Amino acid sequence: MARHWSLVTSIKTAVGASGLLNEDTPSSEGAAADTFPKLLLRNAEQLASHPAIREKEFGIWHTRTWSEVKSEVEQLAGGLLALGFERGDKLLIIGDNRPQLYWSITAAQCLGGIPVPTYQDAVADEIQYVLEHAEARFVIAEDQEQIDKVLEIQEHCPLVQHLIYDDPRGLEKYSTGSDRIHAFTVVQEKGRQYLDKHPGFFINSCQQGKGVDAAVFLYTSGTTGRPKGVVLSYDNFVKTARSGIELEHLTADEEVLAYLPMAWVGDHLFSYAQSYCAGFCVSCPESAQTVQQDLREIGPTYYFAPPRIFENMLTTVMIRMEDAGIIKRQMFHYFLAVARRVGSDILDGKPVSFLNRVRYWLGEWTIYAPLKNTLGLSRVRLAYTAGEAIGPDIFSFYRSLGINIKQLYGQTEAAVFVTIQPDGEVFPDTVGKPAPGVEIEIQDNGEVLYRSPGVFLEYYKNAQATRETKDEEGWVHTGDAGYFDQVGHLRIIDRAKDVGKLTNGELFAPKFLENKLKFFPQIKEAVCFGDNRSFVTAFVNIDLDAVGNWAERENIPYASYQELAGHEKVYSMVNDCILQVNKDLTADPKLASSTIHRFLILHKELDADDGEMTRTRKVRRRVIAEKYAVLIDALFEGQGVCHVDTEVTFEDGRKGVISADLEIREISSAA
Amino acid sequence: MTTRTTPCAGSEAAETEVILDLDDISLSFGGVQALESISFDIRRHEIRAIIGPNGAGKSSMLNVINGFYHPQKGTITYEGVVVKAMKPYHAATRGIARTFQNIALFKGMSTLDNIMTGRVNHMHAGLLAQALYIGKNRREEIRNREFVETIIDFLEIQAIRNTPVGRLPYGLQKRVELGRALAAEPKLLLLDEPMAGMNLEEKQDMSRFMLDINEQYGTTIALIEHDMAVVMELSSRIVVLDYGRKLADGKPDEIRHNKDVIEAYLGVAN
Amino acid sequence: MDMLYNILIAPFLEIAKSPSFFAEVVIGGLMSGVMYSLVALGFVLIFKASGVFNFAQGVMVLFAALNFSGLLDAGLSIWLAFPLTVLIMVLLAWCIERLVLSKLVNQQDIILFMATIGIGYFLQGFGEFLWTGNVRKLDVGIPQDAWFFGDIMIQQSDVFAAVVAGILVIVLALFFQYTRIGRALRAVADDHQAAMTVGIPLRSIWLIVWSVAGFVALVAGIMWGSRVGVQFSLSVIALKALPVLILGGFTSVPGAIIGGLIIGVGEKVAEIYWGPLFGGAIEEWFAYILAMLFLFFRPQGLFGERIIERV
Amino acid sequence: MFYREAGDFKTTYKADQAIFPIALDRWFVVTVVLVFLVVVPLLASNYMLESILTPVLILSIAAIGLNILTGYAGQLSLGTGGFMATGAYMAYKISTAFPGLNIVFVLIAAGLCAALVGIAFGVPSLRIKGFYLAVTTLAAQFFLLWLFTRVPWFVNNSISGVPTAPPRKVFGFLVSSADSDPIDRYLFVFIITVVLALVAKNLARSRIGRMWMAIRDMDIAAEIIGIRPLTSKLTAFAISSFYCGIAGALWSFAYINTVEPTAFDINRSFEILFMVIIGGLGSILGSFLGAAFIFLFPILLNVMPGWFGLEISVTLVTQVELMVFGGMMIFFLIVEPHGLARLWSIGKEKLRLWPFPH
Repeated sequence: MARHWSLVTSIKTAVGASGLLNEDTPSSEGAAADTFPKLLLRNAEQLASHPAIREKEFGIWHTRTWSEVKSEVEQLAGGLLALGFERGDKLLIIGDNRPQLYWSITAAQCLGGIPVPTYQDAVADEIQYVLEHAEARFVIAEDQEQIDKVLEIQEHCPLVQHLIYDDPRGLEKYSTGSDRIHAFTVVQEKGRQYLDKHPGFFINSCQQGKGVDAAVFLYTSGTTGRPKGVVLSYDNFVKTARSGIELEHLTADEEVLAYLPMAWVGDHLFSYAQSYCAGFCVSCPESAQTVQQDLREIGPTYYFAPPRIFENMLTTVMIRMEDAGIIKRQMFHYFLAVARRVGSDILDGKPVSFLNRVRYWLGEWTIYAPLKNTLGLSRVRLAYTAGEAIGPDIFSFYRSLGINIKQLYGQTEAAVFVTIQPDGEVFPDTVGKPAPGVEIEIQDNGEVLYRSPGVFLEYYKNAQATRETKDEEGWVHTGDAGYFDQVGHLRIIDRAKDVGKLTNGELFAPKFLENKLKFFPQIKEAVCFGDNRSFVTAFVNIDLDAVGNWAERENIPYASYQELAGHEKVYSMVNDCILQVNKDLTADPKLASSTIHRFLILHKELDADDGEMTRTRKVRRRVIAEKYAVLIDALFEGQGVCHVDTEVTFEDGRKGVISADLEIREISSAA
Repeated sequence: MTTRTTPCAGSEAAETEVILDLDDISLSFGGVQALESISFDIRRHEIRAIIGPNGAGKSSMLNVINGFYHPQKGTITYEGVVVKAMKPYHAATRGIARTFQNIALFKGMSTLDNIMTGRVNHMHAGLLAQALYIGKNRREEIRNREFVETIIDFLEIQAIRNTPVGRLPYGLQKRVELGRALAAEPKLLLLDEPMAGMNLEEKQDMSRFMLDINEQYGTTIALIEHDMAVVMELSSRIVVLDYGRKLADGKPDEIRHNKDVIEAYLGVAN
Repeated sequence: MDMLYNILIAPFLEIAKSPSFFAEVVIGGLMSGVMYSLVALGFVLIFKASGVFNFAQGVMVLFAALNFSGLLDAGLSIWLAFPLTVLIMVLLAWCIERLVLSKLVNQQDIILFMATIGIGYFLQGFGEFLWTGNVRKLDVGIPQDAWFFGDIMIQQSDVFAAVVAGILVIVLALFFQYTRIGRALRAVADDHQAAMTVGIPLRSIWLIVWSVAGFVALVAGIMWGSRVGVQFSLSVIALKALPVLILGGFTSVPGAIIGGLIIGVGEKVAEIYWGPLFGGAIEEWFAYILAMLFLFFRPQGLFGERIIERV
Repeated sequence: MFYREAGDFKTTYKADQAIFPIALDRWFVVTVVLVFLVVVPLLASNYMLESILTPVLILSIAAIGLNILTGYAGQLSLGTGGFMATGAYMAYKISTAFPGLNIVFVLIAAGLCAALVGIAFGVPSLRIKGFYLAVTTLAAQFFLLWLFTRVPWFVNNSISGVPTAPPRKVFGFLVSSADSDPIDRYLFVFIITVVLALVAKNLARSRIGRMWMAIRDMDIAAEIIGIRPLTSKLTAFAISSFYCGIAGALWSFAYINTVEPTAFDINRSFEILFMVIIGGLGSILGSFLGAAFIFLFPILLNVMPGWFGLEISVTLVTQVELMVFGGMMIFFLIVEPHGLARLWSIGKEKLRLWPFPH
């Protein structure tokens, strides 16, 4: 079928392009290109006119080829040298995905320095910690907003000597008459002059780098305590990138949209490392608000997104379809059902009856193709999702449309790949087989350990944490509990340290329960409690869009999130969801005893600004346990209603207190 | 907008040069006396606020400046030249642009077209070139499109580039209108209550835009605004009108403590 | 040079030569002026009350005349046919209000204007469909012979028409000025929404207005029909009503009458004296050129309100 | 449903500002033009070519002209017939005065004459607004008609007063007069229509187009941002009359082969106004849709009873035609004031958003 045919051709083209990949091609630099600076020189030579990076600005897409990128990086590196950048110096990078910031990463590496990308929505004191910890002397920031953050904490970071900004908007006054704040273009101009005086310096500076050198610091937004600086070498990223390219037959003609935070290991691998290795072009969206439009314009072939984005996309699709005309809606749901039945099988090349193939073909022409086209996913050949468990029906929805979405399990400490679902063996609730070159062991307490070329060097200036995570033979403790199922796929059930025991000794995996609850569109977030307790209870956060839309159609008036969350009908709706989860749990012997007995709906959304979640929306259990202790006890004592006052930070930083009386509901099949 | 030489705002000499001087202006509609012998000036690169209770004649004053109303008495000198009965489009070609109290956007066009219309006086392709859309006209359309895109980028309205303006929320329509006024590369920008009906966040954005316009492009701004906090913080000098007469004129803190002004606003404390 | 002489001086010489012929031409002009006024009156009524520029007024005249003469031919007496036709016109007004106007409440003027053109086409077809399109003589006992003052001949029917028109104008002027409905009509004309908010039943107001306009159209139809017979040319006079409104001003009833007379007389005089110079039949465009010139100097016409533009 | 826009990104302003930025639209238009250029002349019968397609194309030119004036510039005009008459008569005069002159130049010259007349009657639009303008354009309509019928100079003192259009060749193909081959005439008119439509589209999307639309939407604001009402309104009148002039000339030369005033009377003005309204104000496509709809509808009305086998007298047909015309007009103004073009663009928008409703 169509699926096989494209697979075959992609192998042929991959072989052609992979000439770039295998180490032993007699490339001009003699030894294989094992660092990004060397890869840059190779690409600038062998893919000179091939697009390397693209950005939408002023309404159209500006493309730069690999040779142009080389000259941009060269000038920037020269400029940094002129400002006194030495080998081993750290360069903090903060801002949205922009070509200038990706070039800063390479420029620092060309000079033997280490780039430190940071989250653009991090608040000032988070940046201050990273600046002090990494002892960075240079900072490249995107615009006035980021520069102001750094200036705000300037007196705490005496080490910072030079601040470079890209978008000049409102910054003229800052840089005139100050030798510490410079415009990107001015630095590049200095670079040109510097390199004229030192010809050949840039090329041999690039040559000096070796595979084992430290390539980048990535600060993990750890769920507990201060973020740790993961040091990753060139080998970590280049080898992992190349194994991913070979496994998935990526070519230089892939199209990738770089819209995830640059400080996140996923973006660093897919939008930077693999782009340098395979030579494909990375596109930066115009602004945060236009990502959806830009996704549709670019039509990426290689797409990566955390489950939350796939989830939001599905919810918006369903909500928008609710308002469609009856005929269109019925047609939509009919063909969706067809896809749900046979879509994944067709994608995996399994046998399907002729009648279903015709129906699916009809569906493809009328619903699936236009839907993928409107979402911008119609050219996607490979889509990864990772970071947390994805809802089974969300996962199968995309596969049934013919989008080759696959789960992978990875960590910053592993330069992403630990396990990947190979083509043809894709299941909704597993994370796949060990990636090429990765060995995996399961300890007796269920914790997963792995060893691979991608394993990080160390946690910067934190030898003790490094020893705890990585032992002498190179085995890394993931901190996640899981087991291999009969098909040889790894299944992650929870964080190792969160896996608790119920009083009756049974396993209690809170994350596993919470993910099952979150797969319902109405539930945005859930937190389960049961460690050394006799039964399980849960907090629930409703999804304002989905429930709000449902309330509108049921014409239930509500003025605020809090009022909607406390509504009687909403409680019974969540109750039905929990009933269904409990039904699935009883089916699996290992988890039968952790069915949920009591729950309450929180009066406010759990938010990263209140410290209740990490930047990538992972629940911070210890913080919640302390903050809502009153509520947790009320849940277990079975009080009818419980009053609570919680401190909240508003968008513009002001603090306030919200108080509410939350109803505690007993799960009963009759409700 | 890199295309324009941006005179640095700091130097004192440029500060004092007067761009517009209104001397003894009187305006009446039939019997109604809208303005009565008002004189004040606006210096280059300053943010000149015109405040006063409703019906004080603020909007009429703006309409006099941009030639929509012709005063019965008094002289207007713009950039050193005394201006006789100036037609509105003369004012536009000489670098005076304005926004309106209740938005005057072209409903039948998208955001981009509305702002491109502001470029009308900067495009000179002949009719034939436009008919065949070749050579001069194509180059000119692209050059001006690039300029307009810098404005769209400046006002952060990339996401609504192609939406018809009729469908935009109030705050965004105000921004598009400001974009259209900027497209004419004005020397003097008249803003008629740019922040009316805006929430706190939108007001912060609009003030940021106004400051950037004034600093980055050196555009002199004449501002009518009721929000005293904004006026006091942004403006270099303020003129206060009341019932068509000039009540006071000076720096923000002078005005803040001026007895007549307080009376006019809060009523006489007898 | 002699062209100028013929235009400016020659006519006055001829008038001096035969004043009675000139008087007769003037009176003839007045009579056709009355016709224009009656049609223009219908325009003003509807424009004053609903801001709609009713292009179908001319066709309504034809439609009313057709119905009336049709009923007469069907053997009904005048006293029965007249009220019946009035009823038909009220019914027509109700349909127009229900089917068209209520659906186009706050559309721009240009849309409403074009809707009336649509109504005009429809009525034309419908009228002929009901009573077949052939020309019909209309005789309602209006004396046809003429009086003679000295050697000036005046058609009695024209005088009768003038009298009827005068009565109509007075009645309508009083109606607008002093009655409660009249005041409501003027309010609606200013602003539909504002009137509605004050509680004026917009729909019924329009019903009344269109019915009265229908009645005026009937009267005009009878007058016009009895002179030249009921035929298609009646609806063309609607176009002539436009210049009348320009001169008289769109919103004043007296204006419509005086405007009508000026155009009527002006056309006839120009035709007689200047016609031959330009090859005759200048009657067709004279009214429009006159109105255009007038628009240059006084866009709001003789009696209309001054149009002030605010920013 | 058919649109596949993912991956179609623009790297130059030229591509972004193209008339049809979306690939599918480009292909659709190209195929339509090719079909009418090649397939239709081969397959269509002479009757279809001669008395349906050619007049519809000519009326589309006039409709585009009126659309420029009323749709884009917002100036109401009831004088389209008069301007077409100017084009027809001047074309006749020029072609008889300079027999050697190629027909294309005759058309352009006739168009320019009509443009001059248009400007003359456009001057009042500076002071007069809204539907008062109907009066000045009505003045133009009646005055011009009167002029051409009353002054024999325009018809070279021909006795009948209704001269026949002289035969003219283009690249050896006879394109005017009765005995010319319908296919050549159709192709000649088709090419002119396509060129003029392209020119109109270019004007509408460049500076002058934006000035027109600004004057239409809010003329006070337009004046204040520097648009001179004089130049924009008069150019609108000039170009609109240029189009009507060419349409009038083609009507006489390539369709009815005679130059007679009744072809350009007040009903013609109303007819073209209908086309623009029902077709869609401010849209070139709307002009084509309107022209086809208004021209074909009566023909359909006459033919349709035949299908159902019932014979209707001609007078009844005209009456029904009038009634249905008036009814359609009102229906469209209520349902979709922006006409067929808006229905077309809504349909297209729905297809682009398919399966989503918004």
